[in-house]
Amino acid sequence: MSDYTRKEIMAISAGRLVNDGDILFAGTGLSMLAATVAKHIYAPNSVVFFETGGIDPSLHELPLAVADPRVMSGTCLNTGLIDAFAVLVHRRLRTIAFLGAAQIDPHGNLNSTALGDYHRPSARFPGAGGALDAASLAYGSIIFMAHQKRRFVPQVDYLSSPGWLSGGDSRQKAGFKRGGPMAVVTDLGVMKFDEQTKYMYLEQYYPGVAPEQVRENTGFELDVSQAREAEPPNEKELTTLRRDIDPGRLILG
Amino acid sequence: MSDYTRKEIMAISAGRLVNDGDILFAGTGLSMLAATVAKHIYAPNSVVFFETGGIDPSLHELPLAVADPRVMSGTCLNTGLIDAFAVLVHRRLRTIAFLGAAQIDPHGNLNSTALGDYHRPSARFPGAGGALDAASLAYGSIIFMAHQKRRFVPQVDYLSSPGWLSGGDSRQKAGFKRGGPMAVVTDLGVMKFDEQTKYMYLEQYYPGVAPEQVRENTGFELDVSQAREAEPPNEKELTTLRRDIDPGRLILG
Amino acid sequence: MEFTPSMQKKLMSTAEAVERFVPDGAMVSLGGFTVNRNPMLITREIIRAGRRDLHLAVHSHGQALDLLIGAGCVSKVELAYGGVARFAPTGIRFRAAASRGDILVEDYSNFHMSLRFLAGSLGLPFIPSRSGLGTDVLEKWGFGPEVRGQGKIPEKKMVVDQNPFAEEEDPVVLLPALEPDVTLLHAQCVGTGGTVRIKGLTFLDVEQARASDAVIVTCEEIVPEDYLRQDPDQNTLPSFLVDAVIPAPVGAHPTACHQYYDYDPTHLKLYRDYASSDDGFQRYLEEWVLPFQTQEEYLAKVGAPDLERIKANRVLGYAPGLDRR
Amino acid sequence: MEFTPSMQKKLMSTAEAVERFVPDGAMVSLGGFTVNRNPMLITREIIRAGRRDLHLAVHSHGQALDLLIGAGCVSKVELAYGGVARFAPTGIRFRAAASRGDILVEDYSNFHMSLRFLAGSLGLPFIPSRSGLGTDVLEKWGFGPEVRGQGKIPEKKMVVDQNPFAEEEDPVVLLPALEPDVTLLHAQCVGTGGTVRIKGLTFLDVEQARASDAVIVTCEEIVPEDYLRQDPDQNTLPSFLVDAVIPAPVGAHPTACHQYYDYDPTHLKLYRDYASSDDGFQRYLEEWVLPFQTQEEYLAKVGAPDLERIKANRVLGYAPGLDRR
Repeated sequence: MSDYTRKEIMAISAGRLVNDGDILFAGTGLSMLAATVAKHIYAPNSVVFFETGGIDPSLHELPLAVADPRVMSGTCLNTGLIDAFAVLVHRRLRTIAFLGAAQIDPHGNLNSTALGDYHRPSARFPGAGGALDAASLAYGSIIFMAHQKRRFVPQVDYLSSPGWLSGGDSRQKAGFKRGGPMAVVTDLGVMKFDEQTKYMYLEQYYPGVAPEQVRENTGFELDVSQAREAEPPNEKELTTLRRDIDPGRLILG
Repeated sequence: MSDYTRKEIMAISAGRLVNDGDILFAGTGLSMLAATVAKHIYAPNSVVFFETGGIDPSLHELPLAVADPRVMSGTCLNTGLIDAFAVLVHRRLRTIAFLGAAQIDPHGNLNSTALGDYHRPSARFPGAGGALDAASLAYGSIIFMAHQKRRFVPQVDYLSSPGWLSGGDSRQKAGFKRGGPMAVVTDLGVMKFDEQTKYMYLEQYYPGVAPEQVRENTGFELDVSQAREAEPPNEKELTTLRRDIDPGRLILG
Repeated sequence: MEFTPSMQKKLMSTAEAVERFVPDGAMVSLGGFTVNRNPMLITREIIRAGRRDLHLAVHSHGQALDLLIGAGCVSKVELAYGGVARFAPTGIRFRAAASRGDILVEDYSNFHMSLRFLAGSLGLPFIPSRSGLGTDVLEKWGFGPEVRGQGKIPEKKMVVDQNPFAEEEDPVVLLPALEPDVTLLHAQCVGTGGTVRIKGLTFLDVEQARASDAVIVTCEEIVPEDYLRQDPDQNTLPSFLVDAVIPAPVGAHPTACHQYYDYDPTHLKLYRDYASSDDGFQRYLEEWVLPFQTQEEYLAKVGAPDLERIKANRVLGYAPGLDRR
Repeated sequence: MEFTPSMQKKLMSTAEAVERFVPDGAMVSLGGFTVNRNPMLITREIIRAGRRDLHLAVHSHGQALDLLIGAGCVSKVELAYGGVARFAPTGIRFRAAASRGDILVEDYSNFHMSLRFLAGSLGLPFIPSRSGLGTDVLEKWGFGPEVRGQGKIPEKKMVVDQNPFAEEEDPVVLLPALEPDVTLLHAQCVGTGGTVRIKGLTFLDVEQARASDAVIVTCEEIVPEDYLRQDPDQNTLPSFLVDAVIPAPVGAHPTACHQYYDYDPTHLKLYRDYASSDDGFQRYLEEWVLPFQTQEEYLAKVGAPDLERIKANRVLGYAPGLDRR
């Protein structure tokens, strides 16, 4: 068993959640690694695309932004935002979005807009971008978070991107036809949502992490009773990630 | 003074109504000749475009359809319908549409859909196509008609494309922000619309046509008292039309 | 040329594509425009397969529309325009079927249909416009209460409502999105990985394809995927939106395919003559549609001189000097 | 190269373009996306000209947005995202101005802004979507009653309404169209007749340009119009939608321009360091914005080694091996 970093196990844990053929809406950073590792190993027929309009780029070099010229190189199609959203929302496609945020609540609702008062925020973040749309309209989403109490909060200061809203069937009642967060992947483990209540629970903790440690770093009640230890990254996953995907450790650090 | 055909004076009369810089939404047939003659002689800065998405084609050969491959050749832009309508409706552009129809009423409303009962028509026409949109949203329109009593009717069987609706300010009240028919060009003369009532009147009759003859061929009351004889086509107009635009007499016959 | 595994799965015969994606009763959208890039090979296969009760949704359509209606495959059409330009300003069999009440016809405009396909392609349930206010297109519904609300036909043809962002009165027309079961397209080329490139005007093909549950593409040529990916700005559809790919040289004949061939005036006039009577149309089917299992057989019937005459100049994109009178 | 008369009229200095088309208080839309094709030359000119009270309408924007806000040119922003990717995940001066209340910020999503520009480009007064139902983007309005209903700011940020074509409950978000006063774009090339060609992703540039009253285009190169018309499928905007054309080699620096140059990590980090304090930002303006009358002077300051380092590989479109850490 090789050593691996938290970033590596995060990317690999998220990548394992992808089914072959899924159409992957990637942001940058870890989400790019997860999408690419999935395509290399588990989902050869999956396609990575970007909200900017780049569809299925060669990714010889890792893009650092969704508008990086590297997302326009070797693609099957260079288009624009309208076209990318047409893919994201398509009812015939299983589009999976990788999202991140500053705050998350127990139902997977995200804040990427502001802390404190919206009009005079104590901290302003970039805004909802395309994450709001992916969270609303994609087939499903996988969320990356740093596992910190101040980020896992009972209620987000600003609800930028809809998760399961207030849980139960509230998402459907709000008017959404599909979608919702499938998992939250953090530096401590993988959270999922109860099928009925849509409340978050711990599904996997990484080797070396105690379930109790996850609870302590979560700002709301988290059920850890169903959790199991995650399968550590295997050689193939690590080699693919390190040698083929991010040899310059641009994102892996 | 050369001899000329009715089709020639129709194309030239319509062409004279164009201002330099107008963006011309052309159909086929006479409207193509009118747009092209205008661009060649009166409006060098005007641009001809087609609802299919072809913008400013070279027109080395005359297209016989708006989807003729000749509308895609030498253009500044080959796009599609959405893009063409974005041009048609643009508030910054003086877009002038050339339209035709099976029936017209005194306020310039057009029928290009059906005669008789809509559900079991005595004659079915192709349908409103893009004419409805041009009549609704362009800066203005110029209509070509064969001047026959059965075509100039008090009320159209089916109102496909809006003219001045019931006259006066009814077009504005219906919700249109601009547009409306500027003139009707027929094989007998040129009709315009009263500024207040928006009712059709005869403005010009061609040399050799009597105003009374126009009235007789119109199925509703037509004021011919303000009419003057049209300026016949001049040498330059005829030469341009015959030599540069339709040398094969594909449309001129 | 080597195909990707997913492209391999998409390559199939016209018969299989029709069998799988165009069942009786399907809502079918046709790519192209009047005399250009009509999906004629698939159209002929649909007729041979004896499909019935199709619901066509098109903007301005010509040859394929007229043939499908004439052959009795169609029960409902929503359209903006049905004609083959000067060869048949109103589609001949379309006109006959509409006048006899053999088909239900619901009229829109080209902008309406464009917006409705656009809405379908973006998952918008409806889309507003000011086009058509005050016209009979709002008032007269071609589909009656007996079919409204069934399958993909909305309860209402369109709705006039107030613009909620205007202070003063500002009526707008709300148009329901279109989400066809299948769109039939003819493209210039498809890559060995399934990427589609259309040259010249794309009409509404992209929006129609994206709005559909399934897409069948016939194409002039299959080309190396690498070639298409050297300039992806020029490509039109990704492979994951395409279900079936069928190589079909001259597959739009007698309509045009930019940079490959012009429309065929001789054939369009021949069609007009045949189609002008019920018997004549039946003869057209027997001579020009029913006998051919393959595109090669059809092209043999068209004949080399005709194909040569309409061949496009590669720079101009059409056949210069073609006798089109 | 010979220019057409209408192109001749569009060719002007940055100063003249800003003077004519970007008055104080204008609603300005910026082309490009975060680190790509930001209209930086025009942005610097707007700052030099001392414009105030601008209202920016953008989707995801980075360097130009941050610079304009930092320089005090902006009073209102509607946006989906304000950041420069990993170089400044939240735009530094944007964050500072928003936190201090120096600017009004109204939040949308990228699909919202895309649809709003699309609606503006098609003359649709509004456009529906299901994106954002149940979120604070619906509930929290950044522009208060003191500015709502004024100029181009609608009375309502958005409206939730029932889909009139659904039988059951089906709420949709209605979004008002955007019709900016001016859009600023940076393109790869413009023809001598004024036709614009953008290579690589077009982002939302086309919809933004079409939705606007005026369009200013800076470009890497002017090329013969004939060249662009040999393959019009690749072109982006017709000349009649463009008001000003300014040749601007490396005009998007420090952001990227596909096939010409990459983004400049060295400069973006330098900017981040300067922008992290008010004084530092002022120094940035004094060193990198205010002194330059021409693009040539600016490029001399950037220096040949930096320009060489970011030069794009013509096939890949970016600078392979560029140190981006």
